[in-house]
Amino acid sequence: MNLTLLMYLIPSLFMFGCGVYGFITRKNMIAIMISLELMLNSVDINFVVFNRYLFPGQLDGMFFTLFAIAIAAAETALALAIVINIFRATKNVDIQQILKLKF
Amino acid sequence: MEIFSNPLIYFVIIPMLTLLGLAFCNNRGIRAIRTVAVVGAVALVALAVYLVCLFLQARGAGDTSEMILQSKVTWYAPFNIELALGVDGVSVVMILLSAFIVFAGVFASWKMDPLPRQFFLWFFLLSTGVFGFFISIDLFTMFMFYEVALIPMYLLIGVWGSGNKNYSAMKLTLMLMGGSAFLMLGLIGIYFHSSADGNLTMNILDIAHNDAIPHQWQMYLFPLTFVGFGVLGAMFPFHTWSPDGHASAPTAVSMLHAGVLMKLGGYGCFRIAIYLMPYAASELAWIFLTLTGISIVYGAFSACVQTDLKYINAYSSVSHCGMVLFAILMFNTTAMTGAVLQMLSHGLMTALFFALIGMIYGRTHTRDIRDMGGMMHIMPYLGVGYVLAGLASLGLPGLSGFAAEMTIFFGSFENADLFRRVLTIIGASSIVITAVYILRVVAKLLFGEVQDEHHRTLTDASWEERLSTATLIVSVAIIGCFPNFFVNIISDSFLPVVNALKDYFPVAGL
Amino acid sequence: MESVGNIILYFVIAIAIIVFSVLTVTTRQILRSATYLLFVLFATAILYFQMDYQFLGAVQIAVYAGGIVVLFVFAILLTHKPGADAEPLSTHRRWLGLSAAVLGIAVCGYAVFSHAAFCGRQLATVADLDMATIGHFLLSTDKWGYLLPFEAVSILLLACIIGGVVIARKR
Amino acid sequence: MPLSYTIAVIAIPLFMFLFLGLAGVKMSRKLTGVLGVLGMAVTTVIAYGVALTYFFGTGQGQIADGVRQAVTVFNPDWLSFTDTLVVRMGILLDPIAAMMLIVVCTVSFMVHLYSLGYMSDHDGNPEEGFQRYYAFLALFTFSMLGLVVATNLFQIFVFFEMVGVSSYLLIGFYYSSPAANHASKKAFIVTRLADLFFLLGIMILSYYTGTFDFNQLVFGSNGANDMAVAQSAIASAGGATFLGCSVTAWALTFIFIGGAGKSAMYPLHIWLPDAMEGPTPVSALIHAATMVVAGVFLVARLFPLYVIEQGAMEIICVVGAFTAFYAAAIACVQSDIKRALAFSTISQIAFMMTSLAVSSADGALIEIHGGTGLGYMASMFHLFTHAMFKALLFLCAGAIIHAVHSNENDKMHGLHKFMPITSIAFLIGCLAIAGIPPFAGFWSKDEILVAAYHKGFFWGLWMSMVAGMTAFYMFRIYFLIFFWKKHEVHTHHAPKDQPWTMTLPLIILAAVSVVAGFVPAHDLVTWNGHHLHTQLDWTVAGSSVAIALVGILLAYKLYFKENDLPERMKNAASGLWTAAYHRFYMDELYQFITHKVIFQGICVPIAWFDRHIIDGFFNMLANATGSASFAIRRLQSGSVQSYVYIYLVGALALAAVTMVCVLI
Repeated sequence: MNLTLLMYLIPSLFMFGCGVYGFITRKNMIAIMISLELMLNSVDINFVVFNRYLFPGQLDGMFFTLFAIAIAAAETALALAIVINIFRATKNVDIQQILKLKF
Repeated sequence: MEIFSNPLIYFVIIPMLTLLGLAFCNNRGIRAIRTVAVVGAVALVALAVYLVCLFLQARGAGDTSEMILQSKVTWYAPFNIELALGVDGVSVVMILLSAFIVFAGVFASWKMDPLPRQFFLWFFLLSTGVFGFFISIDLFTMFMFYEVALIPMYLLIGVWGSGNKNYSAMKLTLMLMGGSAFLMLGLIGIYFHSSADGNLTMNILDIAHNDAIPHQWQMYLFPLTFVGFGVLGAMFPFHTWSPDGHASAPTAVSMLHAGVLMKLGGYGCFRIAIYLMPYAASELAWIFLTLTGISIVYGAFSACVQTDLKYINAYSSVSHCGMVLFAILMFNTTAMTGAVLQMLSHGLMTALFFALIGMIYGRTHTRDIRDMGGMMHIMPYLGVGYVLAGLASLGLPGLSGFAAEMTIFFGSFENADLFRRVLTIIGASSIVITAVYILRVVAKLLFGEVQDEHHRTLTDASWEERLSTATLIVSVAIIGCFPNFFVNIISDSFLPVVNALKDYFPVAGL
Repeated sequence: MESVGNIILYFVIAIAIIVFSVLTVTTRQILRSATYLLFVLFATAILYFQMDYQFLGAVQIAVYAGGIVVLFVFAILLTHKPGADAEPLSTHRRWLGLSAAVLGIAVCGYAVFSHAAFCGRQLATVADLDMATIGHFLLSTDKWGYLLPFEAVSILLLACIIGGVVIARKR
Repeated sequence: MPLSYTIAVIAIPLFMFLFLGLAGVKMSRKLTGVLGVLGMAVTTVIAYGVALTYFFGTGQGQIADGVRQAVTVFNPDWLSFTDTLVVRMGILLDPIAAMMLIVVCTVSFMVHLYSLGYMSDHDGNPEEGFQRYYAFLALFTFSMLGLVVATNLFQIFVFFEMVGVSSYLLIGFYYSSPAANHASKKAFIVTRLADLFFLLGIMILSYYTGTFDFNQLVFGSNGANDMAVAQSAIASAGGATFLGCSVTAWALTFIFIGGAGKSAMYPLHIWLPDAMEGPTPVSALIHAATMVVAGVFLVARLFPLYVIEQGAMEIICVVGAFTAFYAAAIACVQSDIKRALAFSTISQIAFMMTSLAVSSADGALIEIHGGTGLGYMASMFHLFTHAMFKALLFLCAGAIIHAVHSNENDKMHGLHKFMPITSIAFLIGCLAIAGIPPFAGFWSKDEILVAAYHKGFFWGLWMSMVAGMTAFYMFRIYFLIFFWKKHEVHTHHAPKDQPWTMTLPLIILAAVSVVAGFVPAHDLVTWNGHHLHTQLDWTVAGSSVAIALVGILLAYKLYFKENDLPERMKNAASGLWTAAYHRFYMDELYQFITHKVIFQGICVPIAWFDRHIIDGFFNMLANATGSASFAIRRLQSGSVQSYVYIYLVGALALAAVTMVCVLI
């Protein structure tokens, strides 16, 4: 039995599915962001896996993942700052109850 | 740059300098604002008069070129967009008209409140657009200036207006923008057919000389352009922005709008729609003649039952501007000359009307003629002005309306076909209806007993109001007494158009 | 032919990833959710190690597991009373999420399996990827050089720092 | 005096208008009045000089064989329609223009003078608006003079409008009064309607003949009306027809309608009685002597054309004859002195019109007819005499009204004792209009009747009957005002003869009315400038005098002393009397047409249509856009999760589609 490309894609696929499910179902903004992280992570895995298996001599996928992690970190930091700010203003992190900007 | 030696460009530069000057004023220094505005307006009048002299001199010296003072600067070479300048007799008198109305408008908004600086800023931006439109002969530049003239309207009405101003401003802007949309389609279409050999151009004269727009395309493009301009010219059934817009607009804006902006429509119809697409013009003239014929009578009848002074004048504008487009579609020099005279006349007298209405409204705070009466006792100067404006409107010889209308009717009657003649007779019948509604207003508003005792304490016109109205009255009288001076300037400008039409349309006497 | 240890390791990690992912999005206690996320991230790092990308794995642990999850925990503690449960999900929403997830897995899974030849590739051995190479690539402007994205990301990070300060600042 | 001085005749009133209009408010009222009168006096002197030079001077206006020619003094371009069709504003003198100069200036001067007294209260203080009044009078005088010296049809039209406006302003002089207000509006609009037809007529005529100019339409090379020229002008229409009639006939009929509006011919007469709301001197000037004869003047100007287009001429004849009778019938029952005089004016103008129309009987060219334009001469002569005696009558009426402060004759009665001068002047006027020799009216009216008998016995008889009615109603008025019963003094002022400014014009005009009949009109104002041989037709003259005397006697019987005969007659024919008193309900008919049909039936629906259908359509567009936006706004829920879901489903669907495509 060999560890083929396919075998790495499967966990990543499930991770992504879970991320989608979480993103759509959760009400808590932080939970939504956690789901987001899951999706990002699964994508990272795919990049790395494709890079490693299909183009072993090159490092594009790896660097892409590297940058993606950096950006994800930045984005999370900022998003959490916003969430905390919203919480400060509304004492609430439930995304369905923050309707001030609707319409 | 070479273009700065062309006096025409200063018609755009002066209002822009005025804008700049106003930018350095602030709202507490009303005196400075007034000074800047007056200096700008006076400079424009002086320049316009100088332009008339230049034109007469050029024509007197035997310069028979279609446009004088031509020069151009390329803006965007890939599409051949140029800042191309040039004027003929029609543009010259329109510029003169605009300058006088801007002048009168500045004095009519002397006590503008609130935000005088911003008001004059938009006011002069609008003037920039108007002058730019009249001096340019490039489709793109014209369209650009056209839009520059339209957009400030929204703010001027929306901020400084009265009554249901938000609705009116929105309606006016949307309807005129709708017209612009048609217009832009038309202009783009013209551009892409502007030349047979692929050297596409935006220059009106070149397009006209190339005469390359295929006939079946003309049939689409002509209605687009004509309706596009016709909306601004208050052509039935696209006139409904006019009553509401005028009713809500502040005095000077009504003046400028009815006095000049609506003329852009007529001017554009003639300069772009008919000149560039003579085939479609003569094929489709009957549709638009019918519409404008309806405009004339319909506007007049509608005016008969209105009770708001501004509505009456707005509908009367529909009638008079209908006459402009009507005459343009008659396709002969006489009628077209009449159309331009009518534009001049209507511009001045409607500006006068709106100025007077604004002044009366500023005192009585009502525009409903049922609430007023006997104003002649209380404010004789404004009363006399109103009567004069009314008489000009109903076509009293010696004032401008008469010469214009007569030229139109006689020109229209030159056409030998029954359809045009019947329309002419219908159009001519409007002189009676006009008399009815004008006299009705004069009788209700100025004569009779004073309706409201509070009105007895009101004052007559102040000096700047007198100056503003006197300018217009004198202009109206000058056109009325010496129409031939203007006819001589105007009439030659129509030869190219009439010649272009000659292949398709049997013109009597040619 | 892989070593058995490798294969066992793979299965453990794959199962861990799947199980903890599911737990992350299904648990009703938000702090637990963050913890499960941490496990998933660790597992992912191990995957990277397994593929000989040690640097990447290290970054994954340092930034993700070490940085982001800590941020999450802070945020959660700032906004939640400890031990408070989230409200139960509405059935409607759950079905919505489930359908999207299943649909996504189905479509992508089909895509993956339909390219079996492609996916049957085996791991090729490559030269060790040392730090010097990575550093060289990151700061080079040659082919395969990543200086521009590197700088772009650094500016982005700067912007994020400023943004974070501005947003979080008390007015 | 050189004929070019006519320019001064036109220019002085114009200057006076501008001067008094602009600077008048700054001056004292008295001063403006005096200046106005002085200006008019100078104008009158010059006008007399010019006219007399034209008629009797040598070398100017006459060519060798004694034909009076039309002299164009001055004719600059005013407005060019095309290269050939150019409107000019100029001065043309021919017999009728010269005569009209005299008429207009005389009456205008009298009225200017008279108004000094009339427009003041009993202490001689001028009333409010005095300056305005004199400015308007000057404007009117200018316009009327401009009209009579017009060199072309369009100039006449221009000044038609101008006199219309002057008339509007002067009728509405007391603008606070609703009645004056209404009357001025009515006068303007009715005449404007007629002017529309005039305009159409000019358009048609100028299109086919290619000119407005009288020199090319009617005047021959010898400068007098020439049938050959008229013939060629008509011929230039090339026989074009419309609805079976030649276009020139249409044009001339339309032009006549224009004239009929100004001259108050039935059915366009309705404005004139109402116009009596204006100050009485204004009525004397505008609505009796000058402006209202503009229509007659217009037809006389184009006389050769009308002679050729007999159809148009027949219409004039019928309209004129009917109006003469109709107005006379109404005048018999009016109780308001000025209205009665107004209807008398209508009737007399109709006489002039008819006279012009019968002038070319037999349907042939004018030379073929034995009379050779007798009617034309008679009409112009009557215009002249009528202007004098009707102005006199109106000014007398003004004096009476000024004295008793009422227009109704039941407030007057028995004034002979109080106002002897006025009474005698009025009597002279009545005798003149009734056609009793040797007063002015006899001579002119007699010639009209002769011309009518030439056309046919019926026409002669008809006009004779109207002449008899004229005598009756004028003396009815006279007796009712000055006799009937003793005057009851209501106010603390007993009525008396008015100050000299008012009395002097009465005396002058009365004197003129006595002698004007002896003016050798047949020598001066003939249609072709030649001397016209006329002699008194004793049968016609005798019978008309007899009829007039019968009318006077009847009036004497009925109205000299208070009795109940008029009342009984009124009751006997009450239906007829009421109808006549209400002017046969023409005003009500117009009221119905304008208010119910045009205003309620056209204007109001159009305004509604505009607001609700057209504007409604555009508002509907806007509202539809708005509603559509609101409807699709739900998609913009603001919920990130929904967006993600939709996005994901969309992306997956796209992916699925792509894959399916690849597989296929």
